[in-house]
Amino acid sequence: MAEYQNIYLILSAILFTIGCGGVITRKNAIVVFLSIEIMLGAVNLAFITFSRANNSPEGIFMVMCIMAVAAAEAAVGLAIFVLLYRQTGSINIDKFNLLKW
Amino acid sequence: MFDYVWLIPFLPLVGVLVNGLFGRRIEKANKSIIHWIGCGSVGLAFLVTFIIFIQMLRLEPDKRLYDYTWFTWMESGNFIVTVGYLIDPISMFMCMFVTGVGFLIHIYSIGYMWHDEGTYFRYFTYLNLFMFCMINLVLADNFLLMFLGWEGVGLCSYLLIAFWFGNKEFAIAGKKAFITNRIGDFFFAIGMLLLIVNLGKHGMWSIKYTDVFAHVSLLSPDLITLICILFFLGCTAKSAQIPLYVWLPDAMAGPTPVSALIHAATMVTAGVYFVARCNILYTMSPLAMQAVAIVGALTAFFAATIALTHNDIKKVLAYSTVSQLGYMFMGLGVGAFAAGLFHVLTHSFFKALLFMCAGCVIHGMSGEQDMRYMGGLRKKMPVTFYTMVIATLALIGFPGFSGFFSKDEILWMAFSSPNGNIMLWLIGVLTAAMTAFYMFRLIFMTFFNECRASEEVRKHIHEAPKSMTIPLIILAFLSVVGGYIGIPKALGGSNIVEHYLKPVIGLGDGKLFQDATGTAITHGAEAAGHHFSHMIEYTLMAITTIIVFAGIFLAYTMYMKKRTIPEKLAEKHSLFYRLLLNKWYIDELYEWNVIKPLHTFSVFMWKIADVIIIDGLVNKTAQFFMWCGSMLRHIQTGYVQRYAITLVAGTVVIVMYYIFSLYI
Amino acid sequence: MEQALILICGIIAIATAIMVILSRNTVHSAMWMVGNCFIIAVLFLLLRFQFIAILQIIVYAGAIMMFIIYAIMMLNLRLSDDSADIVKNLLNGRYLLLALLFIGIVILGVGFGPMALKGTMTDQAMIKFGEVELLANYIFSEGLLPFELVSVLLTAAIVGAIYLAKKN
Amino acid sequence: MVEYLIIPVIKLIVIFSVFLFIAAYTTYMERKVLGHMQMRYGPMRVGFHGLLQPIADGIKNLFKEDLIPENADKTVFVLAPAISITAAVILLAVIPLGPPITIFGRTINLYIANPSIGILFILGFSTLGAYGNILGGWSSGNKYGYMGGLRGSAMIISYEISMAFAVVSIIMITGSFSLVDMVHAQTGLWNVFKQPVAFLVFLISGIAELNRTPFDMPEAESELCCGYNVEYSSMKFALFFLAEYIHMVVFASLVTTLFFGGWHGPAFLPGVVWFFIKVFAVIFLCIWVRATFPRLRYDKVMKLEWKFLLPVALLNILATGMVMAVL
Repeated sequence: MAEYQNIYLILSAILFTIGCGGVITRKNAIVVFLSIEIMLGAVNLAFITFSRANNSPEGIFMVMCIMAVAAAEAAVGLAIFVLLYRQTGSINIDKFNLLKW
Repeated sequence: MFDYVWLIPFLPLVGVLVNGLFGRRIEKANKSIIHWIGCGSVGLAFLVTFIIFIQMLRLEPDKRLYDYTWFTWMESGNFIVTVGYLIDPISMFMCMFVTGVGFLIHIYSIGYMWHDEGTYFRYFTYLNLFMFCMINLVLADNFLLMFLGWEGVGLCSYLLIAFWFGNKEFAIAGKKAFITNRIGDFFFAIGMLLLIVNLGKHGMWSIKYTDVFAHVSLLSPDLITLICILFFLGCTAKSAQIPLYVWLPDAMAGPTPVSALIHAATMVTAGVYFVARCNILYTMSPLAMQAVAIVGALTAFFAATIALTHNDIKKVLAYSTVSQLGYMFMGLGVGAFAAGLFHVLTHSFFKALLFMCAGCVIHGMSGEQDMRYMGGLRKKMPVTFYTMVIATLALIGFPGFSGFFSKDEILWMAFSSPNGNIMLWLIGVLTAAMTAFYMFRLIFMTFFNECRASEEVRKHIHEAPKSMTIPLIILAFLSVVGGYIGIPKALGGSNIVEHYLKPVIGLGDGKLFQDATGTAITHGAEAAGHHFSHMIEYTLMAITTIIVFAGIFLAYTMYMKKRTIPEKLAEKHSLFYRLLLNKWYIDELYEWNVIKPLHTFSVFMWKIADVIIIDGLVNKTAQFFMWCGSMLRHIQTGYVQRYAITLVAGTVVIVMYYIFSLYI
Repeated sequence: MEQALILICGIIAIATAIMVILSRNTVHSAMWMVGNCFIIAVLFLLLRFQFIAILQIIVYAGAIMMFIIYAIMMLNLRLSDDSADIVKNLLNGRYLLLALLFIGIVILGVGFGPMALKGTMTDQAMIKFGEVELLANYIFSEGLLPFELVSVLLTAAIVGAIYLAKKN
Repeated sequence: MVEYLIIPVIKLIVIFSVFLFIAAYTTYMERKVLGHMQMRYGPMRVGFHGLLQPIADGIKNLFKEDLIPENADKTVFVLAPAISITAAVILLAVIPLGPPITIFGRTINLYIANPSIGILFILGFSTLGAYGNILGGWSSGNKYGYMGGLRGSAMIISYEISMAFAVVSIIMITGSFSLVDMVHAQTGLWNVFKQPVAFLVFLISGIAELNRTPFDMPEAESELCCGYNVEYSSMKFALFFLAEYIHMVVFASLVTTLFFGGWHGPAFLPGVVWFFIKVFAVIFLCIWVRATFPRLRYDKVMKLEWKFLLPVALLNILATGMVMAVL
């Protein structure tokens, strides 16, 4: 298993970067959210790979926690999006700048 | 053996907690539970004290010392302060009458405060808190715990004087008492710190009495004098001596039982107690002893003169208290520690009684305190009248009453001890004469002749309720009998008090504290008998008695026979009269010399130093950062993705750093 | 064989991920994302973690993505606001630079960095771990506190979501 | 090679065709049973008592014109039925049909796979069927379809929870996620007697998952004129239809496996036969329910789940745990 770990890790890095790019460039809040999910998936992949390569169970446990966090994030995040949409009629994140100076 | 001694302070504390935390509800439910808790806790404390006292008396005189450590209070390196209680003759002596008289006054308060709606629990909480602090002060086995009690009683004094804080004058009186006490406490704290530091230099990191007194020879005589003087300055505030006595007469603003408890019987004797407790320190410093004696004598005389002209019944008693405290300090100053403490005891009985009687009178007169509007109360308030006469006789030192023995002892010591001299005695005797005069003036104006009160007040005059009169009778009994434990040798007595206190007083035989090896002065009580014969003592006693009688007679003529004399005298010597009536203008003196400059200085500090310099500095700093913020806020664009980019860039930098540190 | 599988899956994963951020239609994005989740699950399977793989499908594909599609439909979103210049934005110089830097760094760190940590378990035990029993033992012994905390987090999230979505 | 490739492929083909056949004939069975329950005959014309009706329907659908609405999102529109049928068929992989049998000296297990996470596999993929509904409804660009998709997905997400919780109590008393282990664990006493509450919860939420009558929110002919598949025709419609019935058969198998002891039964019949008898009994139950109950109002459906089934399932887990701790 250890011989493939670098493929997994590099794949994880690439996926993470793609997710990152999505977060940075897309204006649609839901796509940004999806990009974050891609990043989380990449992180999960890295964790699992490390767990396998190092023969230690912490990575798996971490992945479970991340999934729980992702679920919580989805619930709250989507509620917020729905609310924002009701308020502004759009989910373009550049329009949510009430907290700027 | 005395391991349950912690109960004594603890019981009033329980009272404080229960009444203080739940009092409002309890009072709504059932008012009498409040005083059952309040009085019960103190009564139990008295009971415990009594048991310990009896147990201690059954020990050999040179074994009557027990130091009980409850728990460690604070620890800083080698310096450890414990909460511990010291049982020895002097602390038990004080504790006995503190709890005893305190208990009686608690009971008396039930009747006096019953009609106060909504503040009843507050009153008893404060009283119990006071008992807790006072017991701590008396029983503490180290300076710091004693100082806790010392500050605590100051606080309670403030709370109780300003008890009816709705009245602005009363609130001001409370503040005055508090601030004056603070000034004294400041000196006291400095003295204590000096003591700690200088003992610490010699590796003695303890401020327990036993340790301090055993190692007092490590300190240089000058330092001891300085510490003693500083301590004494603290005592002048607490025990109302010149120059810090000014708060005590104003303290009469509080409820009368408070005046009785705090400002006559217990708290004000704290200074006397402390000087007596530190007698080993004081005997090593003749200069400090001189100072104590002179200040005490001056205060005694000075306060008595003011009392001559005052018309407020409580003020008169207040000045009388100041005067009697002066006596005590005079006794201590000449080395008669036992006599001083003896006078504390007897004084606590009759002065508490006097105040309580005055309270009954005020109670009966519907709050009237001016003696000019009283008179003829003898028939209407018989119990009050008789007990008050007994107390007065005790106070002026009428032969056979308690005050006679204690006062006489002090006067004799002032004359005969090596530290005393004829001048001190003379002042004492003059004061005694004045005491007799103004006390009988009070009696005559209050109880004799026709009633000068208004019609409405006159109708309501009545004897006080049982809960008030019973303590009066008990105290009256004690005022008479209390003196017989200290009959001097010259009159065929054995002076039990002196024997009892001997193990802890001074450098005589059988002392409980390790003595200093230093060259202390000879103890007054020991030396007295050697130099003078009983003949002189009898003579002096006779002179005192005669002068006291003269004082009574003068009062009788002026206020019973020819009641026009006082007015004529006042007119004739109007300057002198006004001087006395205005308390020698001492308050005004302080006002002009201390308060005004201080106030001006404060205003200067406020307007210039604080507002312009310090505030200006702070505001300019704030403005600078506001300017920085207004520059930096442009970073806050409101675009989430800008923030995300920054975050990613930061992460890249950090990860880069670690990667390169991995390879390089 | 296995390497080929991994590579194929990896390429599909990357492709689906790119499609997620390139799609102009939000629903298409979400569907690509579902595909991505499946591929990640397959990768987990290739790593012999059955349980995590099915968890990935249940949680991501079954729950989270369902939520998201549901939300998209409720808001009736079709084309994104920025659909015209997605590619232009993505190919913006600074983003590309950042992305390249990122990948480079990770490859540097991962590809040649030493594997410092070594767990105590054998390969066989780890395969077992990919199933359920050992993992359950781990969760309910050493991982109990974080596990319970996660449950608290989820409860809080549900309450928060309900409160937010409630119409006043 | 034989072990790892040929036998699985044969099993795959056999099981797939058997279930497809059963699903097709379930439609016939439904029509017949409903008909008789409503005092009529049902299909009678094609073949003996209409036995060839499903085949005729299939042929008809195959030759109908394939309509794609102009408003539709075409990719998704085509994809949706595929998703639906895939999610349904994939579930067949883990259902154990009977005890191992011996053919030509080889022991053959009557299932395609027995992963250690079998029940989770079913729970996970059965939800995916909802994608078909929701995407199909949305992509057709029709408001009824849209409404049906939304309602259906919300309901399926909700009932998934209580269904999972009902399964959790079975997992607790079995101590395994594997369906085969679950069947083995019921050798003595069926789970339906050990876990009656879980059975009821599972049954109710399962029927809801199937979008069958008391809960047929996404279709609701009278309200939404067939809901999510209103714009579908010909083979795409047939795929949806088929997926639904495969789901139903799988659900029946699942109920059999989890609660009715799988292939266990008196020895005079082979295990596979027992299994299918039970499956048809459960299917009959579903049809019976459809014939009996009217459709619930949408908010009542949700109320039933969140305020009744979910708490009951949770309490059941609690009670199971307590009993297990005591025993």
